[in-house]
Amino acid sequence: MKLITAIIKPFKLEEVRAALTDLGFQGMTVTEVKGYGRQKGHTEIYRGAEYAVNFLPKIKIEVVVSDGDADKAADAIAGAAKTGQIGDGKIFVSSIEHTVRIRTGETDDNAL
Amino acid sequence: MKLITAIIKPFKLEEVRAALTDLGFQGMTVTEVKGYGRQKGHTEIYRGAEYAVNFLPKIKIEVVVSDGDADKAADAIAGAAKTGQIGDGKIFVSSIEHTVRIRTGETDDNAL
Amino acid sequence: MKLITAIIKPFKLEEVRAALTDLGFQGMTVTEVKGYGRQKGHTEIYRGAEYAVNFLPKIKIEVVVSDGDADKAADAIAGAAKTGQIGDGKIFVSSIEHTVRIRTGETDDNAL
Amino acid sequence: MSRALTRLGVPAAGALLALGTFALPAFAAAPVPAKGDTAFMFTATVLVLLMTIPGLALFYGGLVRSKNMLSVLMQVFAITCMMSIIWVVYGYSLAFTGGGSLNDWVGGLDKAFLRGVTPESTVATFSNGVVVPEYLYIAFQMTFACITPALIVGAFAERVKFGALMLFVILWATFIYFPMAHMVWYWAGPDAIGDAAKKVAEASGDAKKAAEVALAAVQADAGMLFKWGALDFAGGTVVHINAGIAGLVGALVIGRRVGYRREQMAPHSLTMTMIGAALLWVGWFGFNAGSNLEANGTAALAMMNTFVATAAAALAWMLAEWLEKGKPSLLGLVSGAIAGLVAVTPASGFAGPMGSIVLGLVSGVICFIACTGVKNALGYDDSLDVFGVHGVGGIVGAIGTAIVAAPAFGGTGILDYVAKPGEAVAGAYDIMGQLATQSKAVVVTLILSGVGSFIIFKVVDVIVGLRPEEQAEREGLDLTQHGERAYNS
Amino acid sequence: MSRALTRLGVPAAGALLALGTFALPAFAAAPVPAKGDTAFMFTATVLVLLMTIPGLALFYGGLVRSKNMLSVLMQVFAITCMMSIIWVVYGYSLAFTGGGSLNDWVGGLDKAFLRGVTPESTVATFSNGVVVPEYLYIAFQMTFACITPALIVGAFAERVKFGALMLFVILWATFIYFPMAHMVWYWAGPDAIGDAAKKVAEASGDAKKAAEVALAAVQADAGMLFKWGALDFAGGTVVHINAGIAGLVGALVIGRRVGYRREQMAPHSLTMTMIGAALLWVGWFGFNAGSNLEANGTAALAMMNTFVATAAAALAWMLAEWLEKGKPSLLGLVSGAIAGLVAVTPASGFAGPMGSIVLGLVSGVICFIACTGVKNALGYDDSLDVFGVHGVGGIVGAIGTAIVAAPAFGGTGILDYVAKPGEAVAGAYDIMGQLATQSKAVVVTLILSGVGSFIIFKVVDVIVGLRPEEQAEREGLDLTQHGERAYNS
Amino acid sequence: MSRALTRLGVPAAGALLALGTFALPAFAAAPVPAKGDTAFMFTATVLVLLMTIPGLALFYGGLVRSKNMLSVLMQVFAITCMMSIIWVVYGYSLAFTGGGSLNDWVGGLDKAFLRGVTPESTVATFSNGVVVPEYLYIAFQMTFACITPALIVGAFAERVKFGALMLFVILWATFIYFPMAHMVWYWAGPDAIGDAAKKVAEASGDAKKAAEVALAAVQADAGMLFKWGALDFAGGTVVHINAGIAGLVGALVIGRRVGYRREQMAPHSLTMTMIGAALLWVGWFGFNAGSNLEANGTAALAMMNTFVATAAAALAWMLAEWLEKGKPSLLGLVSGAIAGLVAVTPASGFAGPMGSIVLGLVSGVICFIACTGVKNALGYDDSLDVFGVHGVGGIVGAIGTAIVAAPAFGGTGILDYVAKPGEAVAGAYDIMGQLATQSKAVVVTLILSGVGSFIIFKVVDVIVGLRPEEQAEREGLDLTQHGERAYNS
Ligand SMILES: Nc1ncnc2c1ncn2[C@@H]1O[C@H](COP(=O)(O)OP(=O)(O)O)[C@@H](O)[C@H]1O
Ligand SMILES: Nc1ncnc2c1ncn2[C@@H]1O[C@H](COP(=O)(O)OP(=O)(O)O)[C@@H](O)[C@H]1O
Ligand SMILES: Nc1ncnc2c1ncn2[C@@H]1O[C@H](COP(=O)(O)OP(=O)(O)O)[C@@H](O)[C@H]1O
Repeated sequence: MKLITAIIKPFKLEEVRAALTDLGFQGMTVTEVKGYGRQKGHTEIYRGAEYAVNFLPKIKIEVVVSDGDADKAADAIAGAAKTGQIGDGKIFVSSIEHTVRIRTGETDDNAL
Repeated sequence: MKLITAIIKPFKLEEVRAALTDLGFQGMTVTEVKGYGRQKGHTEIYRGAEYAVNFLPKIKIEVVVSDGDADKAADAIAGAAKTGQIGDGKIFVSSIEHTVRIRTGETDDNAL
Repeated sequence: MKLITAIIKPFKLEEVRAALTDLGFQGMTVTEVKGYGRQKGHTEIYRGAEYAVNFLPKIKIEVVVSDGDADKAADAIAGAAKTGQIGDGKIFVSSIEHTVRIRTGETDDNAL
Repeated sequence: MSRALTRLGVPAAGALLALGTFALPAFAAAPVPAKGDTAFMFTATVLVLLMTIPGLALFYGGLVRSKNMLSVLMQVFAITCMMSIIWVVYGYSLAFTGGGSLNDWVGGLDKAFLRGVTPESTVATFSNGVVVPEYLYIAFQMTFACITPALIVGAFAERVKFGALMLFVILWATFIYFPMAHMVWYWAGPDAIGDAAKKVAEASGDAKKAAEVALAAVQADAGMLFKWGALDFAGGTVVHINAGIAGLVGALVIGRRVGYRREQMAPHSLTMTMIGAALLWVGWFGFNAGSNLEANGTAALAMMNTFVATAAAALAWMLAEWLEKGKPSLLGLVSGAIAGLVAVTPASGFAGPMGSIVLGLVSGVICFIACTGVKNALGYDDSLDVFGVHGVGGIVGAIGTAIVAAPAFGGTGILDYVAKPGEAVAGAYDIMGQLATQSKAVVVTLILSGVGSFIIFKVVDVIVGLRPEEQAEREGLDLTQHGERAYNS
Repeated sequence: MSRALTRLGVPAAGALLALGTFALPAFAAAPVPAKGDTAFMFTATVLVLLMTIPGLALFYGGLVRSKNMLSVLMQVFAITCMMSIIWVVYGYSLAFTGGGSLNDWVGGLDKAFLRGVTPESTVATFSNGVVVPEYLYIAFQMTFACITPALIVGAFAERVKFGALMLFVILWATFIYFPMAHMVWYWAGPDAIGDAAKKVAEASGDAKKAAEVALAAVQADAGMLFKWGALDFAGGTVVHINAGIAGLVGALVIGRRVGYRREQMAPHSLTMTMIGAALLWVGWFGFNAGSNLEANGTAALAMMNTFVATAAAALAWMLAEWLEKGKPSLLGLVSGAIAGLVAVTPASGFAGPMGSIVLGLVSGVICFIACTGVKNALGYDDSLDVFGVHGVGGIVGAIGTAIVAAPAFGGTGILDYVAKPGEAVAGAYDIMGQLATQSKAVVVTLILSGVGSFIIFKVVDVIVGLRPEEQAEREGLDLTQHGERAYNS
Repeated sequence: MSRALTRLGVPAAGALLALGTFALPAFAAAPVPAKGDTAFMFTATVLVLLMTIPGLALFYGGLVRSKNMLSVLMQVFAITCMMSIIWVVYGYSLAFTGGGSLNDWVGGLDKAFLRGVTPESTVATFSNGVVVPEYLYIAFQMTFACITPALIVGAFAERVKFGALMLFVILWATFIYFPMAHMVWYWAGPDAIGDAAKKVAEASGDAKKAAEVALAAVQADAGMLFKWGALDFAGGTVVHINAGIAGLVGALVIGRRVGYRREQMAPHSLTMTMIGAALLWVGWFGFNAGSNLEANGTAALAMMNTFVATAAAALAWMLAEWLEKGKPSLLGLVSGAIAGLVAVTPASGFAGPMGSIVLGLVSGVICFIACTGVKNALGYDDSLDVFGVHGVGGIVGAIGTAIVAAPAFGGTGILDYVAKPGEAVAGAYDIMGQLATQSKAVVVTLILSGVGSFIIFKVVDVIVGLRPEEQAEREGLDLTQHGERAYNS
């Protein structure tokens, strides 16, 4: 199985979820993260104290899919998350060796 | 080494931690996440505006263990996190190639 | 490519970010997490109800680098995050098979 | 005999008016203020400020997304500051002095910069021979001038430029609010009328003729809606309908929020909204009872009405939602409370408690329908339901006042300051006539404020642009307009 | 000579009572209200509402987990709304009119729907010849009727169905609160007694006999606990012990929260709890000083006592915790403050400041023990320590009042309205006797409210079920009962 | 003729002083309090407590990082508790009784434990023949004693041990605050002066001589700064400059926060800061208008000034920031509001509204510069800008008062209680002289409080240590000092 990790802009979450669901991916896990990259942050000033805020709010989506579905899933995410503007984010694919569905004990592809 | 990533119901965290600690696993990292899966969300209504909330609060536990301990750890988590109800979550196992303990510089199994 | 995951003390984030940026790593993703390990927690008391708080606030940094840069990055993080006190955290290295930059569609090393 | 009081003054019954040419100053010299009244009006003034900051700011702020929290707090707070300066510079004078040939519509500049006001100056109340310190009256009315434009911002929250809003508020206050306040609230006061009426009673022959002319002049020295006999105890037209329609127009001119109905826009902190609603309720006692200007039984009645109408409306909205959506929500409950407060505002010194409960129940249900059904059907984006609550609730209250004020329905009726000069006695009450008058006042307010606000919004849009870039709106107004975030760790 | 005032009226000393058959109306016609008193009672009423919303709502809300925040806010807010409607419909009448043959226990329905009350109606205070507008008195007492049931909800927070709670509150108010208020607070007033006593003094022979009978009847026209001579300046029994025991019973009937003592149930926002505690303190001046009904030196004394007893109790709890647990906590400090406020409530107009400080210190330490040691030992789950603070603090205060009210300990003693008809003078004070009376009042309250509440909880449980499903409780009442979440982003 | 009132009393003009040896008690027996004044002072007292808790606590708390939130709330709340106990034990006596040979500097212990105070006791106001209940005056002044040390904690927030702070506050109150209050506010009162002056007027020959000596003695029975004729209507020197300089000294003695200028220390909740600022404004009406002690036109003037100066300063800071940093921020706006409140405090009863607006504008800009430019240039870590706002704003206000109080600039001037015995009439006003007096008062306050605070900080540091371990500071004071966290889920 493959773990697709995508860092996207927060307001794109709903579209990405819909795209994945449309393809039949029924599970995913989402984390609020902060990202640093080419997209530059901003400065905040609080009564004279200036803070450069380098990290921007992003959403991390993790979805584990069977090996064969990896490209399809990655493409769907890329398509839905793209605005063409800097800071759209990244997709990383890595391997998962073993999966368990806690409720039933099913494993691997059956557990997705 | 193996990274065991488990998505569980939030109120099961304490039991899972205890189960792992009992087996001698002394370290883990926990993240508040939101999950989407077979367990369905709910609808919230704010003055006439209805929102379907698809993501449910979950806890992600990450624990890196030596290769030999992976099954033991996964089983312990699965056992402690199970309620038998939909939405109990998943366990994913993947490989870690290298580990460092920042404080001492120890590496790999010694660093766990 | 390699994914370097580091769990560090929150107040070290800025130094770690600077260290990585100095080496030319232009992207990273940061998550607020809670850690359990050798560093012990504390007890909180609310009107007679005592709670042992086992998890401590930590920061998780994820940075994906090309294979050749992995050691350099890990060393930089380790150097910047070290206080020598218990609870400094861990660095885990794993493999990433594929990377996409959503904005441009560039892949792998070009996408970092 | 049921005590009665006209807030908007001279009963519609024209029979009470006579003709004459003698004019008295608006605030005739009068006995010294009672310390009890001074203490009371001090409290009332403080309470109305509390309604606005932090009350209204939190009520609204809790309902937006956290990225826009500060923008809302800042808009309300800055408007309060700006309006209070404008008020003492020329607003009070435009609202509460005679306006010469324009007197029907607006006052003059005699008291610009509070010229001539001293700690000894006093103003009339609604009882003969009772006055309060003018500084206190100015401060009390100032809080009304602060909260009214602040109410508007909820309608287009999360999508307006701060500078543009400030400019809008200055223009709106000058061209809409001060004139409206003058039209509804300016009059010569009970002693001026009483003195003139006394002269009529004492004179005979030609002197009587002259005295009658003088009395008529005194009575004519009032704003237009006041002269119509529109009842508005504490500001249903001037404050709520006025702000509600301005908000709706603003929401339409500015357009919907980016992502409206596609993205989640759930309130970021209903806790704050609840605090705000509670403080609005608490402070509204100052607003309504304070509008009596005197610490007496009518003030107590206004307090009682403000209490039970609010409670009834809150429960009505909650129950309507429970039936309709299956669950009673806190946001519904507190929205209902505000709807009730709005509706009872014009009626608070005229209704009896049972009439107020009915008014509350009705306004709770109608505003619920306006904010859920109607708004969704029409599809406009009044972010925080300024029109649905203040506009609609204000209209329900203004019309309903004609009914609940009727002595036949437990109300106090209206006062006649002429029949027994120097004393206010119950005047004749005509429900149908009053209904017509109230409706007319509502329509005038809707048109004046609606059209006026539209023009002002357009003007501001041309000059500085009302709306931020889409990208900035996405990022949130806190960062892009103010360079801050509401919450850090 | 130390000034004194009986809140619960006729001194226990029977010697002050004579016999007679002549009855006066409960609120005899009296001079017009002083504007200063009206202004004062207006402020006091507003303050007590502020105590409840947002005060109490936040104090409680901050202590629950965020998934139950709205449920608590909603319970407190909705109870406030519901009680105020019930109050004007029949509650005020049941509490504050004569009850005929049931007069010892409860009033009648003469003033249901506030029949006959007008802006001119007045009610007696505790001084001869001093009255306040009846609407204001009704509103002031209404706020007490609102907060008392709201206090109860803390005991079983996070695990009760909203509808069931509302039903409980209606029944509890009707069968427990209104009767208790009548028993403790209903009396004929100083002028009625003064007038009757004057007749006794002026008459002679048979006429004197008749006048004495009449005086006794006037004195007998009071609630049961009032007649016993129980001292309760602002509601220690009626409000705090009453709510405290009802809460404990509720917590026991409903059972412990899912996960109690196994899962973390730390307060989700002590910031909110602190705001709530501060507003409770601020508002409590209205509660205690306002209970004097008159803006005079005794009101000032009540304010002073409310200030220092609270401060002392807060410090006492903080220091006790510091010693016992090693750290002084904010939650301890503010819990102590509430304990002090509760304890000083019955004593606030009777004690001297030094007595109040002692009372505060004692209540702070005892409530600390009750909420930490005792509760843990017994293992019941009174979620927010309603019994530990309001029940226990109320008992400490009620008993302690007997001591600190004593002139010997710097208290004001009690008033005698008969000795010098038309004037209130210091009565004889018997500490041991008063201790017995106070204890009796406490026991009666505990039994009446304890048993009554138990029956009502059981009835409600049978009809609609008190507790939500375990799954719903886990998910949180906000979502499952109200379809909302307190915080979004 | 413009009405005038000296808060700090006897005009500097020595001509008004005569010589004599006859001394009257500080608070001469006087007519009974007006209920309106009692109601007013009750409200004012409640408002000042509201300023402190939750107002100041939230204003400060919102500005720290969330890990230190509770520590700030707790410091403010605990100081309030502790000061109120100390106040009744000996503080009030030290401040407001005659001090014998030390009378220039500090009072005595005659009223320790409030000995001799009863509900009937009264104190003088600033009008002849007008008194308020002494308990109320004590309570009102108590709130000032509570808030002043609480203001200080902002300067070294996030880095002080709780126990050390408490110890500091006890010492500081005793050796700095009570004496300062005595020096600035203690005097014999208008009736004492009026009576003595009347005797001078009535007597002749040798008797006149004696009477003049007596009058001089009465006038001499006052604190040192009062006798200089320093104007301070509501506490600019005693409260704000005093706390501001103490804070600065504390920030310097304790040193900068760990990570200062390297780590992010952004406010954790500007929402809380805004609530706090709003409550400070709302409550400040009690502070300033209440300092008039009487519900009259001057109180209304003080309210008006407090309103517009604040608004002007808020706008001034906002605009200055907008120009300088490119964006108007909420924190800037509310900081300006506080700066305006501070600056208008000494002037509030003397200035006219237009003078107050100017004072507000000036203080807004100067405090903006102090908090952003100057602080950054000097590099000290006054965490929440106690000196920049209260110290600097207080100085601007104190000096500015000399100008805006001048009748020539629309001010009320000062009162002369001697010219027309038994009545307060306008005294001669000398701007340059007053400027000198005000400056002298500022310098004395800065030196006394600066040096005194330094010594006390050092003493406390030696005894218990002011600062927690670096590790504990990093973890946050909430956990390490209080064993709690402000927010859980
Ligand atoms: N090497 C990396 N490792 C981990 N996360 C990265 C890396 N590079 C970028 N990211 C994540 O992707 C986000 C977007 O990257 P950025 O360089 O700003 O824009 P773009 O995706 O358009 O190139 C960053 O905010 C960060 O969260
Ligand atoms: N394919 C997946 N990839 C990543 N996370 C998943 C995936 N499927 C499920 N999850 C996570 O597991 C949680 C539980 O899954 P769900 O389908 O609701 O129930 P169950 O675990 O009982 O099958 C989800 O909320 C989500 O966080
Ligand atoms: N085996 C593990 N798997 C995942 N995270 C771990 C593991 N061990 C430690 N960690 C993370 O590293 C943090 C620091 O570990 P700890 O044992 O407290 O100190 P040290 O790093 O000094 O050995 C922990 O709080 C936890 O977040």
